[in-house]
Amino acid sequence: MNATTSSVTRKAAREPVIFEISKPGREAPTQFPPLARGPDAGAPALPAHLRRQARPAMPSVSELQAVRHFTRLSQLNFSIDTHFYPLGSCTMKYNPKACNSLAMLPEFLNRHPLAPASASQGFLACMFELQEMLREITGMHGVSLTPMAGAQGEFAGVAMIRAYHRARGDEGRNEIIVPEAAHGTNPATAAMCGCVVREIPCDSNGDVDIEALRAAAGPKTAGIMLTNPSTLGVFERKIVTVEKIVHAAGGLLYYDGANLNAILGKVRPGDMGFDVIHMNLHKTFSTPHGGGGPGSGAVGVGERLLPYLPIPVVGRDGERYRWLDERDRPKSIGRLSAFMGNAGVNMRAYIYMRMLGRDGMVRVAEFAALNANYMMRRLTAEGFDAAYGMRRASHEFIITLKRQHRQYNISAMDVAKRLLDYGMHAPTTYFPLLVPECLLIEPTETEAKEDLDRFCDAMSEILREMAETPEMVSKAPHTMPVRRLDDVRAAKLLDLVWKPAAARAGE
Amino acid sequence: MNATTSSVTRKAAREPVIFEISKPGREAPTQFPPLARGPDAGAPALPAHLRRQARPAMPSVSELQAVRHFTRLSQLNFSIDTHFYPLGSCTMKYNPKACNSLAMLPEFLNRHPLAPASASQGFLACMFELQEMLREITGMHGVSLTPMAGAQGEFAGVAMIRAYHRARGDEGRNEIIVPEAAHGTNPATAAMCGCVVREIPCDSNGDVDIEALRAAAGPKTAGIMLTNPSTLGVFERKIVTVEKIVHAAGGLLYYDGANLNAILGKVRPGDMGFDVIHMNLHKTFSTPHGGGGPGSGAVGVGERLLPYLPIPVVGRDGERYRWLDERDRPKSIGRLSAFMGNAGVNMRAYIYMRMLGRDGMVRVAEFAALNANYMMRRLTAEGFDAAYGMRRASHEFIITLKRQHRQYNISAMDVAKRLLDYGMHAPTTYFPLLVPECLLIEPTETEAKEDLDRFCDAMSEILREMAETPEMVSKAPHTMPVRRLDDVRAAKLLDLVWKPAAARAGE
Amino acid sequence: MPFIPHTPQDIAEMLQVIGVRSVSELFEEIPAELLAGPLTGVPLALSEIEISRLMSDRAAIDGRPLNFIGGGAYEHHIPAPVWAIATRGEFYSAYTPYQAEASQGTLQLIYEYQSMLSELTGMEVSNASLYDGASALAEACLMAVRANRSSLSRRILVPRTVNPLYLQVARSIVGNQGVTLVTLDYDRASGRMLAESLQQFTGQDVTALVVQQPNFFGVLEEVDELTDWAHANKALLIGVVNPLSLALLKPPGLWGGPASGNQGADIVCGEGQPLGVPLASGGPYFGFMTTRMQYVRQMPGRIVGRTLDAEGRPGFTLTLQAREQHIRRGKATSNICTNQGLTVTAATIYMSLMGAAGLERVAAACMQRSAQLLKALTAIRGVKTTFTGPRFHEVVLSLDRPAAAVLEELARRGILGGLDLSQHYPELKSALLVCATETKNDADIARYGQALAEVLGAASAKAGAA
Amino acid sequence: MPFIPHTPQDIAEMLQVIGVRSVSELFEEIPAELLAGPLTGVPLALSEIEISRLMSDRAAIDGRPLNFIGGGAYEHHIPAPVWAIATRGEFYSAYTPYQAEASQGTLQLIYEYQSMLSELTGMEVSNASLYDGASALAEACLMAVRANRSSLSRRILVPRTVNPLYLQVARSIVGNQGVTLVTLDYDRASGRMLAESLQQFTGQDVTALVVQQPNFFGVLEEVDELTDWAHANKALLIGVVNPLSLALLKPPGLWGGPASGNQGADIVCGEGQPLGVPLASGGPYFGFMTTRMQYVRQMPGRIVGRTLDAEGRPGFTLTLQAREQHIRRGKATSNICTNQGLTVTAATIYMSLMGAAGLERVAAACMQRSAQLLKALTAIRGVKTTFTGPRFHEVVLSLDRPAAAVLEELARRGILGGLDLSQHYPELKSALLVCATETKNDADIARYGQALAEVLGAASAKAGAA
Ligand SMILES: Cc1ncc(COP(=O)(O)O)c(C=O)c1O
Ligand SMILES: Cc1ncc(COP(=O)(O)O)c(C=O)c1O
Repeated sequence: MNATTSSVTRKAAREPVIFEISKPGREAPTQFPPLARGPDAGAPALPAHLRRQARPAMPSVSELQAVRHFTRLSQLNFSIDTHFYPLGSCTMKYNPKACNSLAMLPEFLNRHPLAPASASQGFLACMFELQEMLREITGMHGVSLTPMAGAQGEFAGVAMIRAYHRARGDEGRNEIIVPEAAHGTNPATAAMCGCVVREIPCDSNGDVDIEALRAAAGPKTAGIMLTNPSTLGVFERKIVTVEKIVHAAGGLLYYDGANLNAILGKVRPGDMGFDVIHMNLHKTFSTPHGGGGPGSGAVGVGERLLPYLPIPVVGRDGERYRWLDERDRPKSIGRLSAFMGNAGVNMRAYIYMRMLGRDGMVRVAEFAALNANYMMRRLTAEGFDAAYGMRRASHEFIITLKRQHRQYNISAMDVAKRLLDYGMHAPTTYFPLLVPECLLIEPTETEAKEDLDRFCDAMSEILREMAETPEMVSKAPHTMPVRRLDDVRAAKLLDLVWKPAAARAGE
Repeated sequence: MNATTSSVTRKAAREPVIFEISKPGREAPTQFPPLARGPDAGAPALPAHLRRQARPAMPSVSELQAVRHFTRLSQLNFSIDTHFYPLGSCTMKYNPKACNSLAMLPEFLNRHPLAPASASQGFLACMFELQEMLREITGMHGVSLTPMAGAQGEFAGVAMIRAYHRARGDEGRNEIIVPEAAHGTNPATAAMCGCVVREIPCDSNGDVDIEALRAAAGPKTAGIMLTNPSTLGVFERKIVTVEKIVHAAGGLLYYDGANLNAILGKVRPGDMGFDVIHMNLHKTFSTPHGGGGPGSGAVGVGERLLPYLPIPVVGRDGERYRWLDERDRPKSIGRLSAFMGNAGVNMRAYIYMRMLGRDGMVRVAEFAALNANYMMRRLTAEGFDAAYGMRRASHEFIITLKRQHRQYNISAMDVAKRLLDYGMHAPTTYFPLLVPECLLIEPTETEAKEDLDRFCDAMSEILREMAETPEMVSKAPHTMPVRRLDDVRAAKLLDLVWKPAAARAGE
Repeated sequence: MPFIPHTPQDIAEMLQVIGVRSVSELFEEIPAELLAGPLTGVPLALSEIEISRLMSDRAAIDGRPLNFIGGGAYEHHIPAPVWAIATRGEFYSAYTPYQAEASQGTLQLIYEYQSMLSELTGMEVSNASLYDGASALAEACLMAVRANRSSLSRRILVPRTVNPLYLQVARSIVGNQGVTLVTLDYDRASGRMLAESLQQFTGQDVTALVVQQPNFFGVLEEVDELTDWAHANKALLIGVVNPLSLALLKPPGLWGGPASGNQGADIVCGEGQPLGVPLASGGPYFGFMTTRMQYVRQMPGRIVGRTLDAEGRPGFTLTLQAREQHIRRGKATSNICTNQGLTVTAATIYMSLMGAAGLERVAAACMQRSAQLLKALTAIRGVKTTFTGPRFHEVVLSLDRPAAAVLEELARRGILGGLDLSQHYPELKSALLVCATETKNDADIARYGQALAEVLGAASAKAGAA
Repeated sequence: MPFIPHTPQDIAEMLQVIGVRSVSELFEEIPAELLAGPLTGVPLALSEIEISRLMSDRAAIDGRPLNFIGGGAYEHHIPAPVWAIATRGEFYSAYTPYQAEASQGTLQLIYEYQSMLSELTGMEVSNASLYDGASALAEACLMAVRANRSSLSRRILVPRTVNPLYLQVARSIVGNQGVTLVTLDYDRASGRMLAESLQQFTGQDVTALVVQQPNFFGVLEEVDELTDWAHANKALLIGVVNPLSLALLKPPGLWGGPASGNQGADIVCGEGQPLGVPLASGGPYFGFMTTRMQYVRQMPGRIVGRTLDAEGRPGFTLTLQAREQHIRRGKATSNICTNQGLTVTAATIYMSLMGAAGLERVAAACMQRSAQLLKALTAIRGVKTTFTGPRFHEVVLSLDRPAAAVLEELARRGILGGLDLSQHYPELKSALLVCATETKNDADIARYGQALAEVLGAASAKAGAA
């Protein structure tokens, strides 16, 4: 393929911004509702000073143009349905199609959130059973499905911890202990709840530094936010000690459930002594990732926090289901969404869990662990350094490219980009922050051995490239719709909304 | 992009045959129905000599693997939803999404074809109204929706013509006159109906050669099969004369409706004197093309052929709809499908027609003609030769590359392949057969001027390439998932079903 | 304008390039006296919101009755991925893969389909689909006439146990070419075709014998004997099969007794609907056809082959096109052009998801459910099994009164109770063909049983009272 | 195994590579006493066929009532292409576009979304979404605290005409940071917020004033005056808007009287659901937020920017990430990470299909239908309009008896008749908030009218009889 062909191709492949396809007067009128005409039909006119004067410059395209544009855009994405996507901490596993099609049955799609319970028993039954299943797998006492993603679940959890201490008159507890490996949402959430974050280190084996914890825990401790297995990809072996220290100090234990996939049916956060957990249903229970969401951050609580659960939750009176709200739960931390959270996501999680069933749950953890440990071994055998190679991997593990970075000046980012050329999505890079040049690799249980092998082979090939053709790695990707993008420019010359070329020129 | 990268890319892009992903013991058990166990549950055992002994070597893949495989395969296709697709004679226009989603409402999807009419009034109402609308737009007296594609509609038409003559005791009429430009299905159909094909030429203006027609018409003439506008992309101006000659000779006129898009609401085949027409609902009324089908070849007939319509058709008794079958229509040529044809295709056509409405019909013809004539003018201005440039184009037109072929040794096939590199599907090539090195170009009414212009620009660029970088054209395509495929090898070394590599080696 | 992207300015510019003042000038070659008036018989346009409402209302009229009809179209569970993927624009809105390099998705899929169908039927090659099972049988008959060079009679034997609608369709289609379909009667006790009715043709010029397995009554034919008879009489054997049943039943490629070396059927065809295609009022389904390599050039329909590209990499393309109408015209193997690509796409995804194990489970579950239904219904007074032959997943029941009225009563209760066989077999006066697939559960079967008992009981009671 | 592709041989090979004998060894670091027993509270696995049946049955229980409830979630027609495309695997099963080069589809789409939302609201920049309208308001309040450097009070004024559920959510969220939300009463006659209740704060330190347009009663606020008041008092103006209404209503970017130069709102947020997202029991919807460029670094949530690649071609990437939790951790503008990407995808397709003209038509049709409904219902004895202010597409009606019982009666007739306002506004004892969107036709409205007349008449009759 020579230069002429590739310029032609590129032009053919590039999808214009929709405003560039747009032309005034073009429309998709089949989508317009009929409008009554005649003297009687109209609504009263809007007062002039409240009316819009100029039409907004929205796209004007035909239905085919819209369909073609967005279909073509979709093809520019990597996704589970098209690529292996071992993005650590994100549990990118197969999203069963049935979860979507059944959650989209017309009756469910058209149910108004404020429809009376009497007209909603089918829906409420699903939600009630979902609450019960989540209670069981977490070993908690109560569950609310209201939080709309992990971070909002965290917010609910920390808000409940604060409410608990306040209710006991223990107003001074405003510190949240967070291990330094924690996900960014943990400290951000603590701050959003008005707490002070106390970071503590991990020891060289990836466990919490118990001495540091002891030093941090005290009368100001509201609680600790812990991910277990931690974001280092290992199970916190000292969890019993941690639990004792924090509870003894009067704090509560918060479980960040992003990693629940690793322990489903194996060990329950409630049994480990946690007081509250949020789950990422969009991860563990495989609802759509949707290019960034939606999620569902259902929370489960132990007995102490039960009164504070965010509302609404679904209750059962005999054979009937109904919403429990502020009237039933006066101590609740309140509402977090206008209605009841991402109900459609919860529906998908419900369907998924019913298809997995009791035995399927534990298989999730087992095969997630099998895949992760297998890849960790294969990659170390290929010459990579596992950050915690002496440990069992949980459902994910960390490779550090510190050595390669020193030797070849190739960064984790370079390797991530080069993997794209091999037809695989990159693992999470540069998280957790404390491991230099790291790749956090989470294959999930739904990937076949052949795909894991293909990834390991690609990594091994890239290692060879680092020595032999380093530009191939440092300038990757070479085969995506665009070459490496200039993030610095993006942040400096902010271009956040489309403007016609003319307007741009004039800027 | 250098060699290493492109070998990597190619490997990443190639999608293995599903049997290569398959592994014994792998399955998607969520899709398996529950099976009763226990003494009572089983069906009586099958007699041993009627049982299968060895499991068929079907794929064994996980649900994710199947989803990923077929999703990736789909991305290798050009389609209306992704590309301009001016495939002449095929009317590749936008297939509205609503047609699909409404035809797939659960009640319609689950309706058994043999359900009694009393449980099918909703469905039958749609089919009855569809028959009525088709009657109206064709100017015919009756319509049957049973034929499953254009070619089967043709079969129905010729079979009715034969039945008509036979019923009149006119047994000797077994010749079907077909202009040489006709689509291959026309002579093939005539043969399938046991008729003899009499080909007649067209004159240099693309009209039927009237003298040749006069010579051919006679006491053996069963009828003539005509496409109007013809496959030459022009309206048969002498249609009134043709009609007179054929009818005077005792033959009937068959209208191949593949080109109905060109005349919708402008002129009706019934008004032109045709006795029978098949429509390609999958073309004119935009049901899915589906990678080769399904179609629907509904037939309409004038008064003379009414008794012979293929069954079943939908009738109305007062407020109730019911099937009319052999009991109501003893002279019918009979059934052509087990049930009532491609009902789901007919549903989509019905929905489409209702969304177009009365005024939308004629707009289809008008804008299809506008687009075709515009492109014809633009391409001739760019230096191409229109085969019938002195005529108005209908909804399609022909470019002949005879001159370029002589000058640069570049064939119509080469140009077709090169267009793919420009991100556009090729027009129909080498049809009609009588125009050398031809491209039959049908833009359809749903494409925007910008897309027509982009096509014309690409053609003009390719013309430049023929002179400057001829290999770019003769060796095209360069940017598809595969380079030009060896059709000769395909036909010689037949490889029609997958065999494991070992078995292949042993062959 | 619905689905038309032209702005007034576009139109003006385009007219100018063409050199006309108005769009209607483009139609000036149509004789003026032929120009049509407004299409008053077509209603005014509906918006999507209006047509959506209309179609939902129509759908609601038909509702979702509990279905026990089979008879050539079977209600099976269709995995959610099947149509989610088949309706992707790239499959749904592409056409016949004439430009191979831009159609590798469809072409590879068809190659995989051909491989699966060949494997399932035990034959060497498959085409890319025909319209439906009935027309596939007609094409198989015509193909047999071409393939069986030793036969001049154009006479094909068709047992009455073949789907009677298929027989009707085959007649409509092959009759025009002077092919005769001779029907053979069946055994009233077993429900199998009558071996004796075949004997009269022994030694005669017969072009082909058609055998349907399982037959229209759901009964299994003695396919080995029949195949051997055909071959002994230089007739081709055309097998009509339910592809799903082949997960459990002997593949036609192995029909024929071991003594004669399991020669197998010569042409196999049938209805592909059970493989992931919804009932949908009878279509689109797809007809399939497989055969021996030696007859591949006589086979109608498209065929995909694997080949190499200019760089020696494998790829897929339409092949053996010289059999087809667009090349061979009047001498083509068939007039078929557009086929059933989309339903083939669905079937290929379905078979991939199910695999051999899944197909086996579905087939077995169907047999179980039908057996369960049979048990439940024959427990009712006045309901008996009609035939003694071994069954797959359909059963003929004899009632103590005409089936039609019973079915109407059941329909009023939201149950489609089966097919009244008397329309096709006058000798089976009160016979009902019923089917329960894997989609039916215990409650469904109990519901049917109860309803039938009520209907028959009520009628009996009435009769008693009268 | 459901969704797990491992064969026994795979497992054996993998265990060997790892160097363990069984999968359970991989969990040996978990203290033995913590290991869980079987999850008896989770039912056994269902196959897809079983869960499909279960869900259809559940859906059938709820049915499809005729809905006239609005109150923050609106039933609109959703064009068929919207979800057909949004559920394509490449959108549905991708995650946050961290690897920009492999996520250009999602990234460009978000850039287009940001452009459309900015345009619709008349603001300069938009983020990529927040969870929902209510939480977006909470985030807007927190953002206002950060953005309004001149205010130290952390005091935000919120009229009672703001959606009361939004107010509850905002309280739950902002309370922990010591932000106070002060409510302001409304005018009982017009249904607008009471200008006087604002006067007491004139000259005081107010961080922001929230204005919802149209307000929860469907009434239009005097946004210009309110905006000018806020700016005159150094408060930021947070506009909460229904994005669909902006096809007809003055964009918040232009709020404020001409005298003060149409300064416009400072932060605009709201619920994106009306733009192509189904009701679906309340979610997933999406919250949107737009603001002035000067505040972009205070905005929560992701933002996509256009930039160039290594060859100088345009491309898209996440930008200004230094505001976000994964970089800034405890100092981030918000803790939000996963947002509502898929519903934003749907909304972007919806807006593209509708264009300005289509959105205008939908908005106008909603106004017409609501006016028609109002007319039909107020023709019934005992039904009156409550407020005099100009309306968009919701209306408050006063009944002559408590709304709750009337609604239950209507529900029994398959009609969801509106929202009982007394739960949020005790002073509005028998008030009903009703909404008719473009999805309602003449027959629907007549049906509601008839049912309400019956219900009220029957009750009156009963009362009369008693
Ligand atoms: C460890 C961890 N905690 C919390 C979160 C936050 O969850 P969400 O993105 O759903 O808000 C994530 C995921 O992004 C995570 O990986
Ligand atoms: C002119 C013409 N006639 C007939 C046909 C046959 O229609 P079908 O492919 O639906 O059988 C076609 C299309 O392929 C055609 O273009």
